Formats: sequence, C-alpha cells, structure tokens
Amino acid sequence: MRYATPKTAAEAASLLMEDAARVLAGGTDLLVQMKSGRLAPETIVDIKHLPGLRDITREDGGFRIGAAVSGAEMGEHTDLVAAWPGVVEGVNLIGSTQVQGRATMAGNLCNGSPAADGVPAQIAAGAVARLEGPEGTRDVPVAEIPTGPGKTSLKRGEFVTSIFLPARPERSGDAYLRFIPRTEMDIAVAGAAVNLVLGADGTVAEARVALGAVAPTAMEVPEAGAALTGSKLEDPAIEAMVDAVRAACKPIDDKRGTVEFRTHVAGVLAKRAARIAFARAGGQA
Amino acid sequence: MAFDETKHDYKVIGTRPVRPDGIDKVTGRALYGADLSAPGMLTAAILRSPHAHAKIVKIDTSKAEAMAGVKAVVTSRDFGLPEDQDLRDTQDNCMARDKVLYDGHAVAAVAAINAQVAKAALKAIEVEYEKLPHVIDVDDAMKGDAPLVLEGRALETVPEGWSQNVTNYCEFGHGDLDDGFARADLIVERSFKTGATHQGYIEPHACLASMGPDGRGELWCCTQGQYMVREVCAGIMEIEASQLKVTPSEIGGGFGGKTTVFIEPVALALSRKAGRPVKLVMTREEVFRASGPTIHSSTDVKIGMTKDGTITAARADLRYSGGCYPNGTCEMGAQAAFAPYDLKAVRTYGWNALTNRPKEISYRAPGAPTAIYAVESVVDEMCQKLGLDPVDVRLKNAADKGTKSSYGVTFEDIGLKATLEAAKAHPHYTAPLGPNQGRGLSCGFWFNFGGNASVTLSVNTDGTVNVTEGNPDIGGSRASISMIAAEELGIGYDRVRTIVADTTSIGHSDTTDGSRVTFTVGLATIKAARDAKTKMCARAAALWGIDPEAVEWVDGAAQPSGPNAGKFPPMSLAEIAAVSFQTGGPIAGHHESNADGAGVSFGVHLCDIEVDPETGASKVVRYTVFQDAGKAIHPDYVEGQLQGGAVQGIGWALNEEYIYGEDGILQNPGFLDYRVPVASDLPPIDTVILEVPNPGHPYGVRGVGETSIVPPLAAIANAMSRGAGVRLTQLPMSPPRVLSALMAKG
Amino acid sequence: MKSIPVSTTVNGDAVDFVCAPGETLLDALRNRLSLTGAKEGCGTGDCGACSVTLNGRLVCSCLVLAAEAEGAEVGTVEGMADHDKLHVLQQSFLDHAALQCGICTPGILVASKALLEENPEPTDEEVRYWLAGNLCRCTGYDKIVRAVQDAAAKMRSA
Amino acid sequence: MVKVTIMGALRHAIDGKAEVEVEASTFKELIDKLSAEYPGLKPQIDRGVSLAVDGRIYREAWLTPIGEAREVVLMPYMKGG
Repeated sequence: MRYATPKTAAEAASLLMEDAARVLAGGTDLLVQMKSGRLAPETIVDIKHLPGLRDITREDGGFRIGAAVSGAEMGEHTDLVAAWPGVVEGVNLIGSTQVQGRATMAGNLCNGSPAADGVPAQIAAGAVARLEGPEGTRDVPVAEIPTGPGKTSLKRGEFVTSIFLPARPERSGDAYLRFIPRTEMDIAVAGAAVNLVLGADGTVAEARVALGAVAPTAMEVPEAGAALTGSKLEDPAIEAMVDAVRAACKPIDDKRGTVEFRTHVAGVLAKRAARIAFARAGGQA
Repeated sequence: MAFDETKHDYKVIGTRPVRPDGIDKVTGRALYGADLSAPGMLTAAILRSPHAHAKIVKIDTSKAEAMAGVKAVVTSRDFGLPEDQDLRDTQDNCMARDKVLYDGHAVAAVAAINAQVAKAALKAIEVEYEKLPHVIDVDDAMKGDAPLVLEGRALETVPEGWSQNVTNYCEFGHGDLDDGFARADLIVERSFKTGATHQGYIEPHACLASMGPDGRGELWCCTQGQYMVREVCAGIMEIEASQLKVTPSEIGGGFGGKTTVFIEPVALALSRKAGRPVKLVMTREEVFRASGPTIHSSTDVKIGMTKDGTITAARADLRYSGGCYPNGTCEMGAQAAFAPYDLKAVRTYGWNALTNRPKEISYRAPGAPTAIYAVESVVDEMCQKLGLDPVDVRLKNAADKGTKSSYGVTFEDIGLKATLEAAKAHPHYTAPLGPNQGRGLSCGFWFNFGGNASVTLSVNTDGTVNVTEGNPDIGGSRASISMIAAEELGIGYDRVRTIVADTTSIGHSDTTDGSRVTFTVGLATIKAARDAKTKMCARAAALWGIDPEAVEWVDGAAQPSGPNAGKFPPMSLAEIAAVSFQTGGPIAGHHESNADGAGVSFGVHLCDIEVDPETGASKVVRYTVFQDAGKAIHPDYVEGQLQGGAVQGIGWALNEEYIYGEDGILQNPGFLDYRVPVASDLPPIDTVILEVPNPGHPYGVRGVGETSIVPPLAAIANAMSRGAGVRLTQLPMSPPRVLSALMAKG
Repeated sequence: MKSIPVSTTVNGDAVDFVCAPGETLLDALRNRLSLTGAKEGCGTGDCGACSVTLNGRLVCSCLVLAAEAEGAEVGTVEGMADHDKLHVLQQSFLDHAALQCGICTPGILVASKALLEENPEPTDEEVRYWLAGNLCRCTGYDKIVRAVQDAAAKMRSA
Repeated sequence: MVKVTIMGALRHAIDGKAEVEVEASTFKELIDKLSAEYPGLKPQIDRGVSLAVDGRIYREAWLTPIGEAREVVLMPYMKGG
C-alpha cells in the first residue's frame, strides 16, 4: 500500500490508473471501508493538494465547489447557503460535526450510496460534476454519476475535481429532508429534495424533485416536479406530487426500513420539502 | 468503644465533592484497557465464524504459523477442558471447540509483530465448516422441531416435552389464580416481544497479557471484576490463582457486559505460546458480534382487575433466550415481573431457550426490564379501559413494608409508595401536553446485592488515609468510598484517597455488579474505619494510661468518653497517626466479609413523547425519574445513575436491537445501525431522589444503579399509547413499526 | 509497504513520526506518540471518542490517515490544560460530575472546546446537536450539557 | 423447625408442596438437610442458591443464622449487571 499526494490532476489521473487505487478526499467513507476490510486499496490518492480543490469559487453566477471542500466549509459559506440552502443542508446532514469537518459533497456522490444525503438536492439543482481523467476534462450531470449501489459512471482513472451549482434566478428555493430513526448519526431511510423556481405570479414555474434511499441510485422524479408546476402547492398539486413520488419508489427491505415505510415516508418528506422550498422562494400559499 | 448502628448527622455524606480520579479522566491521563503497552509486545487478532451454526470440520493454521512476523497461533486445542460446566461454556465461548454457535464465534487467534501482520495471518487460517441449520428467535427455538443449538443441557427443573433448546424453567408466586381472575371485572391478556440489546459501553474489551511457560502471568484488562477474571482465567488456563496477577484498568463502561471474559484467556494463551506480552483489543464489530448482549424475550401477561382498580390476579409467562448457552436470566425476570405489586394471587413462569446468538451476559437489572415492560403495559391498558388514574391504580396495589412479594420474600421498608406519591405531586404529572404528545409512566424494581468485599484503610503518619479496595470504579465509586471513610473518621474528604487494587494487593471482592459497590464496599469501608478508630482509641488510651473502653471517637478525634474516664484533651487522627510508630506501629483498619442486607430499590419514571403521525417517528420531550436511593452518598453520581439508566431504557424502547438476516447473520454490528441514543435525541433527564432508609445499612444506603433501566420501556410504550393511540407490543418501537400501527388504526 | 515520515505539530509541539500508509491518525497518536487520551470506540466515525482537531477543525482521528497530518496542526485532549491549570471545560466537567466511566470524556471535551470557539453562546439544542457524534453511554448526556453550558457562561464572563 | 418456601420450579422435588419444614439453624445446615432429605433439590443447591431470611437476600452466606427467622425463602442464585 502507498499514500500519494499528487500536485497535478494529470499526476492524480495517472496514479488512479493503477490497480486498486482509490481517491482520498475527506476519507469518511474510504477509511470506514478499509477498516471493515471491504476495500484494500494498493494506492491511496490524496487529492487535497491539487490546486483549487479546496475552494468555493463564483462562476457564471453560480458556484464551483472543489472536490475536497468539506461540508463544514460549505455550511460556513454565506452566499452559497443563501443561494442553495437545500444542497448545503443535504451535505450538512452527513454524519456528525466531526464528519462534517472532513466529508465532501463530491465524495458523497462518488461513494455511490443510494442513501447519500448530499446527492438528491444536487440532482434537483441540476448540478454538474467536472471530471479529470487520462483523457482530459469532461463535465457530467451529477444525476448521471451514480449507476447503482457503490457504482458510478466514472471511467478508470477519472475523478471528480469540482461540482458546479448553477446561478439562481429570482424567486427560487430548494430544500432537502431525510428520515432517520434518531435525530442524527443515521443513514437516510428515505430522502427528498425539491428545487423550485416561481413565476412572477407566485406559481411554480419550474420544479424538480429528487429522491434518495428509495431506489438503487438517488433519482429525479420528473412526474413529481410536473405535478407541482403551475401550482401554489395547493392540496391537489401536493397530492399528485406525493402520488408520483410514491409511484417512483423502488426501495428495498433492510435493517433500516421496509419497502412500505420508505415509500410512504418519501412522499411525506417530498411534501414537506416542497413547502420549505416554496417558502424559501418567497412563495405565498 | 461502641458505634451507633444508624448515623443521621452527616458532614460529608450528601455533599458533592469532585471525584478523586477526575483530573486523570478530563486530561486524558487515565489508562483504560487499550492504553497500556509493554516492551516487546505483540498484537493479537481473533478469527471468527462467518456462520450462525456450523460444525468445525478442520482448522489448518500452518500457513499462518509460517508467515513472517507471526509468533503464535491458538485454537481450542490450546486450552484444556474445564470440569465445571459454566467455566467450560465460558471457555467454549472464548474459543469454539466442536461447533460454532453464532455469527462471530471465535475459532482461532494469532499474535504477530503488528496489527497488519496479525490481520493478514487471520486470512491465511483455513477453516472447514459444515453448516448446520440455525435458530434465532426464542419462540422458534422452543418448538419441538427446532434445530438444536446444544443437546443435553436442560436442567432437571425443565418439564418433559420441550425442545432440548429449553434449558431452564422456573416458577414463582402464591395464591389462587382461578379465584382471583373470577373476581375480576376486567381481564386483559397480551403478548409482547422485545429485541436483544447490547450494553453498548464505549470501550471495547481490551487486555494486555504476559505469561511465561511456568504459568506465572500478569493481565491488565478492562473488567468489572479483576478477581472474577483471575478465577475464570486460572480455571481455563489450568494455573493457580496466586500465579495470575490481574490489574483492572480504568473501565470505559460495563453495565454488566464486563462481568465475564471474552478475550483474556486467548491473550494469555497466545502470550504463553509466544513467550512475549500480547495486547488484544476487540473492534467495535467484534464487540457487537461476540461479546454478550442481553436476552431477547417473548412474554404473555394476564391481569384481572376490579372496576376500582384492585388487581385480583396476575400471571406472566416469560420466554427468554440468552443465546447459545444456558443461563438463568429468566429467573430474575420472573421474580421481578410483579415486584411493585401487593398481590393475593400471582404466578410467573420463566423459560430459557438456546438460540444461535452470542452468549448473553448481564445487562443492568438483567431480566427485569422486559418483564416489567410487559406487566406495566397491561396495567396501563387496564387503567385506560377502566378510566382510572395510572398513579392511583399503582398506589392502590403498591407493594409496601410487609407485603409478601411475588417472588416469595416479604419486603422490609421500601420506597415504592413514596416514589409514586412524589411522581403524582410533581409538576410534570399535570403539565399540559402539546399536539401528538402523550404521557406515560411505569414502575421499576431491582433486588440489589451485597456479597464479598475486602477493604483496607491505612492511616498515614501525616494524618491522611488510604482506602484500598477491589471493585473497579465504573461511575464514581472512589468518590463515594472516600466520602464514607471521611464521614466515619471525622476527617475531610480531601484527606482520603481510595484506590482500586490489583488481585495481589488485597483480598477478594466480588464483581462490580448488582448495584452492590456503594452498598457493599461502602459497608466494608465503614467497618474498616471503625476498626481503625478502635485501634486509634486504644493508642490514645495507652498514651493517657486509661482503659481503651473509656475512649470514644468524636469529630475526628479520640477523647475520654466521660468525666470519670479522666481529663485529657482530644487527640485528633493526625496526632495519633503522627506518633503511631512510637505507640505500637502503623495503624490500619480492615474489613472482609460477605455482606447482606442490600435493600431493594423502586423507581417510577414519567415520560412525555411526541409522535409524528405521518412518519411514526417519536421523540422523548420530557422525562423525570423518581427513585428511592435509601441514602444518596454523592447525589451527583446517584443522579447520574438514574439518568444513564433511563437513557439506556429509552434506547431499548425506541431503536436498539440485534437485527438478524434469514441466514442468522447479525445485520447491524456497529454503532451506525445499532443506534444508541445520541445527545440530540434527548431532553434533560430530571431526577427526584427519595431517601427511604434501608434498614440493612447504617446510613440507609440502597443500590441505585440498575432500577433506572427498568421503567423506561413501558413508560414510553404507555406514552405512545396515550399520545398516538397505538399500543405497541414489540420493542423497539421503531418508526416503521409505529407507522404501520398508526396506518392499521386508520 | 513503505513507511512514511510525517512532520506535524501536536498540541503546539513539533513532532516527527513514521507511519504505515493506511495507518490512522488515531493509531499514530496512540501508538507512535503515546498520546492515549483519544480513544478508539468504533473506528468508523460513529462514536467520537477519538475526536481531535486538525488545523482547528473538529474531526474523528480514526477517519484521518496519519500521513495526512504532514504539516498540519493537531490538537488533542492532552493539550487542553495549560500546564497545571485545567481548561474551564475540564473543571466544569469535574464540578458537574459530567463523566462516569470517563472513556468518552476526552472526545467530548475536545468537541465542546471546538463548539465554544465557534459558538460561545449555544442553546442547549445546539450543544446537543453539535455533540451528537460523541456517544456517551453512562450519563444520558444531561450533566454533560449542563457542564458545557456552565463552562460557556464562565468563558463569556472571563 | 424452620419453614422454608421453595420456588415453584423445585416443588416437584418436595412432592408439589410450596413449603417444607427443616430442622436447621444456619443457611449451611438448611441446604445440607434439604439436599439430604429432598435429593431433587440437590442439583439446584449445587448450582448455587440464595436465601431470603426475613426479607434480606443472602448469597452463599452459610453461617447466616435462620433459627429465629419468621420467613425463609430458597431462591435461585441472584446476579446483577
């Protein structure tokens, strides 16, 4: 085993071409998996020393968040929190205060967990991941990164260097809620993110709803977004959205929750998140 | 000189001084099980079964033994076969002999130059298993066609006709049940199930062993009882007790879970074989898979009540499983079930059945929480059905002094009615509730024990005192023992230092369990102090040239007991100590005895919870504990016991349980999915300490550590029923279970 | 497997050690530097007993590689007291009997110190959520929250 | 003579009765006599028993006097956490 601290993206990509190489950013998933024996990497590629990876920068009115930026750093960035409160609260729900000091949004994405708290709000936000690899740079929508539990669409040698959150129009708001049995420290049993943009008349002009922990990957539910569009979140619109959410759920039964529970609660969370996002967008019911 | 048997006028008892081991524990200096290292030390690791139940066909350790850096490998072949059955079970649990009985059962261990080599060596050990059918649930295990975990282990008390998995049977009670039920206006009969919970101490089991080929050894470990470790390890290792010195480290929580051994004999065997010291520390996953959780249970309760709330008859059938070896925890549950009630007709029946789960070990009031949960749930349901106040009904039926308890013993002075009355009078009982909130209460009970203790109290020439005792300090006992010594001697708390000794430094003390330390070691300390006072009075008498009987000890000094005794100024402890060498030599008091008279302890918990009707999530929003402590020596640490027990009970009620897959593999061997309560899950835990003196102790002390885990299970279930309109009969009341109950209710 | 030399600062002292590539900061602190105040309760970031600060940020040292400490500043419970003078939090934990067995105490003290540096006047709820990653099985957290709040008040008026 | 209450599961060993009378002045005498007179009780006594004497529980305290006791109850060996 060896530990490498590449100084350039090309060097990192070349290290990652080696057998059993793993990216280390916050390490809060990697070290747990090493401890349990699920992973035994030969090369640990610490990407925190690459230029720009620990920065949050403004770009085209949006935000580019380096892949090594911790959740705590995101939570401390006032402008980011104001623009994308749902995305930040999703990331900030990962683990404890201690984990927040290390865990990254990009790592949460690349770990490929269906229950990742940091992912649904990114999908609802239309976030785009920037990848570096042996063949150069490419941008991929976050929604296309996870492909199944523990699996991603990243090619060999590729890694995420940053995630871009687009500019916010006026009258927009997002929110993320998850259900856990305790108040902290659990993996989501179900999660729902809602991102809304309101028209000048206060009705929903654009809506995106994304779910976590109810399918092999976090996913957007376009029918749920469509159900909200044109409404002011009146009961029939909410009910239609909840129905669409539950129809899209394909969860598993496990130690954390049952199929019925996850499906039901995903609807409840989506409803509640929609109301929060609506209020954040300045909506009046 | 004579001493008052009962003392009332306290100077130190009841105050709240800083504990003597406090600074070490807030600065990181205190040494726990894994904190000690030795020169030349090896690191050990244990290979564990991946199957719930399997025959061990073959273990080939040759490849591991041949690896560079591996210094010893042991399997069950490296241990003898103890004659005593309990010891044999303990040894088999530390290292499986013929069969693995649960997921995580140890099969081999290695000691190597570092952890990486040890881990790699485990992978090189080849074990051939022949998988056997397994059984996980107690009700399944009792069926005639259940897979047999062990054969031929049923005690003679078990009636014929049961599966061989049924190993223990017990029955308690008195009176005519049929007549009692016939007189009832309402009879309610319910069945309950509870999940197995783990003590959840934050410190994994850890030890450092050093043993030579001559059988002389030293062991440093985190345990609730160094003498227990010595007896058990000496038995398993076939060495003499005197040759094994066991030093207890600071202990990072136990709650009963460190009253046996899991790894210590393995570390000793590795050290003996390698000829070097060996450190062995469990991972958290190993703690969950292979140390002892508590029982899981299935219980039927039937109670008859008249319209005015008088219980006319009560019966409980308790089926417990403590995993893969026999145990008597069902006896404790069956005796405790109806302890809070004065009943004319009562019967409890208890069974233990073997399952392919880890060997149960005590967890705070073992057997009682699940039994009383079932009983207190039914009593509460009957109060609801009859429209009666739940405190009034309990007061009406409450056990009191002179009550013949359901387990046959007539109570001395007890504090149950006082705690119920305190609960009823407390503002919490009548405080308004918010939407989706409900309030529940439950009684709780624990026996409390005395037992063996050795204490030496040495008087130093500078007027200070050392108390040497043999019970690991698990939550502030050094402070309470120092306070007791100071109180008895009439000196300041800061003049006393109490230390917990290794097994060679003082005689035997029983394990720190059964809520016994403050009572038993405290009692021994009182007697050791009185012994020292008698000796100091004799020294003063000798100096004064008067009869020792004419000297008494008052306010930290010897003085003539009356005008006829002579006129001498009092001699303080410091003055007598200063001339001790000149008056006969060093002064020390001793006491060694098997104490009795530990008074039982009752508590009442009052709890408000709020249930989210859309998700089934529940949160405890207010909590108050009322408990009789007899006499609180250090009220802070009494409150701490009440609070800590309450929160463990809250965890048991709401989230904690061992979850098994169809394959018999434990699904949640980690804090992540075992889900003990975290700080944000909880409100403040308010406490009200009642002091109904225990007649068996000169200060009136009762044990307090265990009763507090008993009431929360039913208190929360009862609050759930009253707040959300659903009565859950299975623990934990996890959100999926609550939500499905809510949806079934409509 | 090649050992890695690491130069770092622990509690203000410059220290050097070598570690294995996969070794955690917790193991290096405990086994290489004999700083056993941080405890391993789980090794998976679920209990907080190994809490330390890394460049001022509260982390679980079991989830940090020792090699990552190169050039960093690490703070542990051993660095809280100023020589023979206890930190206000340490004294407050003693005064409030906010520990029973004491195994979680070093982690909780380090975490509480980080909290009060960031938020000198937290609500009880903020204390409880901040400390949610620090499991305590003995106390039920009640006295811990009180001790933190009392220390916070003393630090504000100091 | 001391009247001893026997827990339910052992009553098969004393012909189904709830109590037996034994001539004994101490815990030790009591368990020796019980073992001798009721062999069915011996396995449990060998495994360990507690004795409640006038409301107080004694574990293995052989010399405990019971001659004057109003109430003696034979119990399983009690353990805690």
